[in-house]
Amino acid sequence: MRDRLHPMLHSEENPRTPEAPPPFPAQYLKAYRFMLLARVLDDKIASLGRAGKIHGGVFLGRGQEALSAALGMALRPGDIFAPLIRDGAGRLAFGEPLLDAVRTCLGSALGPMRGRDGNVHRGRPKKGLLPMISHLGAMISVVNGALMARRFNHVEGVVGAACVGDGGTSTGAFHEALNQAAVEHLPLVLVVANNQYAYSTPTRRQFACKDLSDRAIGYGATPHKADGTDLEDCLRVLSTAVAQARAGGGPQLVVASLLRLCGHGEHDDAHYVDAKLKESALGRDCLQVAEERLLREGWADSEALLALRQEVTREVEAAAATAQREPAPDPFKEDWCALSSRHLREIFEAPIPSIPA
Amino acid sequence: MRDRLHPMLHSEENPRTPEAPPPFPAQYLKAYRFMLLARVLDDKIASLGRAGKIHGGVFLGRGQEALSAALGMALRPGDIFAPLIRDGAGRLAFGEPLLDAVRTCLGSALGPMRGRDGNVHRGRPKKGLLPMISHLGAMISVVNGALMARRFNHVEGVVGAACVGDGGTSTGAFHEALNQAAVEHLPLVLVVANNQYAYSTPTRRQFACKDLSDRAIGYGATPHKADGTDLEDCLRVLSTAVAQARAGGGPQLVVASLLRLCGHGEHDDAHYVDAKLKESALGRDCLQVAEERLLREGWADSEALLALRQEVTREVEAAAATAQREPAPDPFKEDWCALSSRHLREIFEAPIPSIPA
Amino acid sequence: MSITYLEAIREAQAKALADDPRVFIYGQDVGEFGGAFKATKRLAQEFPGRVLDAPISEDAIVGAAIGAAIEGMRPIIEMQYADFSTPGFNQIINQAATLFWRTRVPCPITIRMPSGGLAGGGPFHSQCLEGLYAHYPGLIVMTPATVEDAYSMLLEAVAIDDPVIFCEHKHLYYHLKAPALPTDAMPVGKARVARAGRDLTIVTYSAMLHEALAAAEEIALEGEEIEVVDLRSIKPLDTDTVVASVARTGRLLCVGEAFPWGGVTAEVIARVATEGFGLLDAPPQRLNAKDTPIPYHPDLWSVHRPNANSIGAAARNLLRM
Amino acid sequence: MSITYLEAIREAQAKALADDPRVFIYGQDVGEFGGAFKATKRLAQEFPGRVLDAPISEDAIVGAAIGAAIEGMRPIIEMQYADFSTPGFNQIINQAATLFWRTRVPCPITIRMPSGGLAGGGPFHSQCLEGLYAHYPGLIVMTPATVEDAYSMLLEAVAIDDPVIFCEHKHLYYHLKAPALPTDAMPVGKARVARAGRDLTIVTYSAMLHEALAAAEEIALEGEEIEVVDLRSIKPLDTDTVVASVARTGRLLCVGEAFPWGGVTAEVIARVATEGFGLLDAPPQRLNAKDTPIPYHPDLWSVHRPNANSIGAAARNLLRM
Ligand SMILES: Cc1ncc(C[n+]2csc(CCOP(=O)(O)OP(=O)(O)O)c2C)c(N)n1
Ligand SMILES: Cc1ncc(C[n+]2csc(CCOP(=O)(O)OP(=O)(O)O)c2C)c(N)n1
Ligand SMILES: [Mg+2]
Ligand SMILES: [Mg+2]
Repeated sequence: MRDRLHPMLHSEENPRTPEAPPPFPAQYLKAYRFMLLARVLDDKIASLGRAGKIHGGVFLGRGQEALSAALGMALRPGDIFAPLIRDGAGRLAFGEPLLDAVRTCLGSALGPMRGRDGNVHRGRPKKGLLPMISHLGAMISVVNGALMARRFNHVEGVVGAACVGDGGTSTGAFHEALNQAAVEHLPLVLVVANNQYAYSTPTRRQFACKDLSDRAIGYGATPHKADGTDLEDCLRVLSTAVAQARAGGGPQLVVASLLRLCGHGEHDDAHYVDAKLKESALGRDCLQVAEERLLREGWADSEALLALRQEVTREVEAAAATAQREPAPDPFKEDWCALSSRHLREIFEAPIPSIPA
Repeated sequence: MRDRLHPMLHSEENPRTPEAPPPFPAQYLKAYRFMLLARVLDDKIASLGRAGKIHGGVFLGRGQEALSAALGMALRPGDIFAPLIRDGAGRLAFGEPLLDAVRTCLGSALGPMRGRDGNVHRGRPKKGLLPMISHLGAMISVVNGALMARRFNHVEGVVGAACVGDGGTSTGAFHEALNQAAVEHLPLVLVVANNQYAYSTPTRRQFACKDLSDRAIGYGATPHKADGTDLEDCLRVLSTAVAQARAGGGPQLVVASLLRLCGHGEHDDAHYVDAKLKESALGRDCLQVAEERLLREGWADSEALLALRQEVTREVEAAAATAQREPAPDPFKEDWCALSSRHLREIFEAPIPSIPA
Repeated sequence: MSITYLEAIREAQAKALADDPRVFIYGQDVGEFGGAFKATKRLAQEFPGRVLDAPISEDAIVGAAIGAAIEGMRPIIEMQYADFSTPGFNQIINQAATLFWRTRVPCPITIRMPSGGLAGGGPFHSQCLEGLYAHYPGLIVMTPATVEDAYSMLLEAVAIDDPVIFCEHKHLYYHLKAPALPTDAMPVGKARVARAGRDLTIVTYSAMLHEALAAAEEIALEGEEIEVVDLRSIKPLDTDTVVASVARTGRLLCVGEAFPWGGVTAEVIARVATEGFGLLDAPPQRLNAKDTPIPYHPDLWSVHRPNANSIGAAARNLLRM
Repeated sequence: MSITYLEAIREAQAKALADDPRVFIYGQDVGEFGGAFKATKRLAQEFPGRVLDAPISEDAIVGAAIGAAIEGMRPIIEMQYADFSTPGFNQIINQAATLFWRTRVPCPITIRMPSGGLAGGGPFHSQCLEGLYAHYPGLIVMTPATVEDAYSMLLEAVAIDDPVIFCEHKHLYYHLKAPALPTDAMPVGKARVARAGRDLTIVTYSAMLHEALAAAEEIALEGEEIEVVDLRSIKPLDTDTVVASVARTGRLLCVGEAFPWGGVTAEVIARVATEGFGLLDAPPQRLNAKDTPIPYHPDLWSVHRPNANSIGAAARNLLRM
């Protein structure tokens, strides 16, 4: 099967050293694989959701894989990454184990969140992968702080990336954090996925500037625009933005245009999405666009793509099967203590033992 | 005395109808009078402060009178105005009674805040003059809401102005509100007094863009720059910005450059202010610049200016004398109820009457 | 025909819009989409121009509501989840809550907060913030537990001249039904004896009312009668009704879904201890959620907050004291 | 030589910076200027690059502290006034407070909050937010009332692996002096009996401790001995010491400077009523500020919050019960 992929793809060792960037087709194929993996994972999560195996919301990244994968690939181990709700592909590219996603969705006791938090709220802070809280915009300044810490510790060449949606740009947190990054001249790459909707709200009810990248100048950040439906453009723009941040260029604001190809969550049929947008270039499926490109350029043939899909599907199925066999957290063994300083915890047993009157 | 002022100044009736704008010298002189009144008032408040008659902080607008007066004059009765800490001149120009300032500083029971709130925290909401809360940036969206209400009620041709400092632009509230105004296409004039410091913090620790007016494009607002030391420029820019908002041009972002010619409050000797800035054109005293202009153009002679100062001083002294004679609020007659719906209040008397065991 | 708690909230808003031209609705996705929970379903269509989608700007949303209220409007704000009111917290407690006291100009805004836990909600979609807001002078905090109250109290919230924090419980949205909308209502500020009893008083509100009632029914089989008081609004808090109930039963258990430090249950116990000390035959008890963030997994979540079982256990324990 | 409460706070920060390279300070005007109250005076000069002026962005300030803490730093944040922590509220309660529980990664940040009233402070420069933060799981809330505690507890706050809300009282900054910095300290989590007595227990903290002590001295002249307990930290709250004191005196008055609904005094009374019910010879009482925003004029302000007079009156009243 491997033979049918472009030979460049076979050389896997450290393909992202800036000194010798890997040949483009290899990078493209590699990114494509992360996109595909994320898509197949999303499909699996959606089907687990429909089967009633996931508690709470189910949120997918369909249509945003090119942007997200390109970002994840531009980052290195040691960087900081605060992905958002639709960044499955970027997480995988950054190195998040596939199992983390399934385990967190299922609430497995063995997942990184141990059933305490769920679905997209996962991460491994000590690996630079920050677990989002739900409040939009709130992760950006946390990335800033991590970068400030690196600077205090004289760690250089590090980049921090944070993701946000078009809707998230309206939060005060977004503004304060981007301004803070600019004042501190931090190597922050702030990636806005303008997927045309915040839940049901179209961009015209969210902002009134011509393009969100016009915000950059007001902060002293460098603007970048990307076509989020085109993996090549995403790879180019994200690697440039990340490289500029890494080289000391200060905060970079990347705005990618695309369309959310699913509901806000799986409970949402997205009936409100404008049909014209769906038919426009924005409505293209980045995965399909990438596939067509691979075939057109001869970087892979359809058999190879099918094989790749099968391989990826096996990985996802294996992860899902593993996670489904895993225990749920046991409330009676749970350590109900929000503090790391255990000696300072307060014990609120119910009912509180009493001295009878 | 009046003879020595330019004759234009004598026609006082409704000089701000847009159909027939008053001749420039009259407008200039009128603005100058507000500036002078504000300055003399500030001096009086500072001296009351030094005499220990003012509780809490004493905040002055020295150096910001041209900008503030120009804004106040561009507004009309029926407009909404949310001045900030250094907007004494604009308040007066908008029609705030002189007594309101002194009464609020002294905590007079007869002032608009009845001793409940103090110093710059005053206003008359039902006259469109919003009383600031301390949290910077928080008034802007309140102006938006008032403008939305006008729109609901089909009141047209109304403008809302909000003021903020260079420091206040870093708040999330600033961002959310400016964006909101743009989305709603509200006639908001947002005036940033970039006086180079936020308390002791210089602008380089506050923002990293070239000019704060560069923020406008990112919101779809119209940018305006003003030289805050030059009354003529302020009058021109503010009247343009207000007129554009009034004509349906959506939010206007005015950024004026100037230097705070006092401490953050009277407790602050402002030793940290860069000497170079003080000597630069930014460090000019707008009141003096205006005076020189008046004399140079022959719009007033020095005797007239002296007489004007005396007149203004009498006004201020009279107001201060009145307010000082007024009663302080009586805590035992105070209506300790935060609710307008009196029947829903909770009574927390101390100690709470008890049924003995 | 029957009507759910959620429909009652929708109907109250429809009526408020129909009856009073000063009312408008502002919040994320409340317009054409009808809101994340469909509490404003079809209202944008029925009342064109009066149900507005807001950007993700809770601070500016509340700020604008205050400005509109100053100008005489009566805005209803929908927070998408109570948890997301925190970025608007400053405007609520410092601007809305202080306006009348500072200026004599009332601030008639209603802030609807979809509150409380659902299985799988997790730390950021399950919170109960009523105690937080009740701490602040100048706010009224309503916590309706029934379909009828959801309807009548929301109408009263809009009519009241002060800012109202309207904590509607997400679990009740679909689970709670009534035969019809109420035609009359108890006034805000009055608690209701939801179940009469003689042996112990449970004071509670919102979703926990139903857990408490279930516990009471079970214990009734054991021969002991629990009185259940539904606070309805936690500020103002109807101490009289609570104390009168404790006078009848001599025993008090106070139950809330919020975090255990402070909040409603501490306030109720402090009042009863202070004002009804001599009436208590046993120490008053309280039951709250655990002192950790709210867990995602249903197995964890169902022990994190009180429920009929744990309320029953606490009540039995107290009955034996 | 003597040292003020404010100087103790400054010295604790100097020591923390000197002893631990992971410590840095971030806040508005904390750098060269030394802070609005001079709590960081000369620290920027003495510790170059480690005391940073922040923009007026409380949300981002706290967020950055959290990010730095994840990376192993131990930031100290200065809010210019406790009142201005509200725009940073979301990061504090939802991000800092939940981090360890969600991820096992601790969040060792200290947030200094200049709290409480001064004459002329008004509604937005006088607030006490300790009860607000204590409600949230995952936070530790310290409320030092003495110079010694200001020093040792701030050092402990920085050393603790969890987020600490450090409520330092502005009135005590200059008014409170001690002969020297302490050499040893009580651990956080332990309350102190600040004055022994047998007739009534006053439980309080922060600036109100001194008002309570003054009231106690006056009442001592009348022959009755009041025990005064200084909580020191309100979360954790040392119920044992409080209950032990009530066991001695049989009477409890709880005093706080915050708003009356909920908060510390309700929590303390609820605990004593629950855990020490049989020890009370009279209903427990509480005294808080009034249920309005904090007034500007000193004549209003001085009746708005409790003081030695009103505490004395409440105590005498309770002694007669
Ligand atoms: C501060 C805040 N307010 C409201 C929400 C509720 N909410 C969750 S996702 C969402 C829409 C987000 O839209 P966008 O930022 O464009 O991201 P997308 O879902 O399109 O990827 C909203 C309103 C939230 N999470 N945080
Ligand atoms: C949200 C918030 N944080 C902190 C403060 C404390 N504070 C009051 S004035 C001020 C500086 C304001 O600077 P700027 O906005 O430039 O206005 P200026 O004083 O220069 O007119 C600060 C930090 C505040 N009022 N609000
Ligand atoms: Mg979007
Ligand atoms: Mg400034």
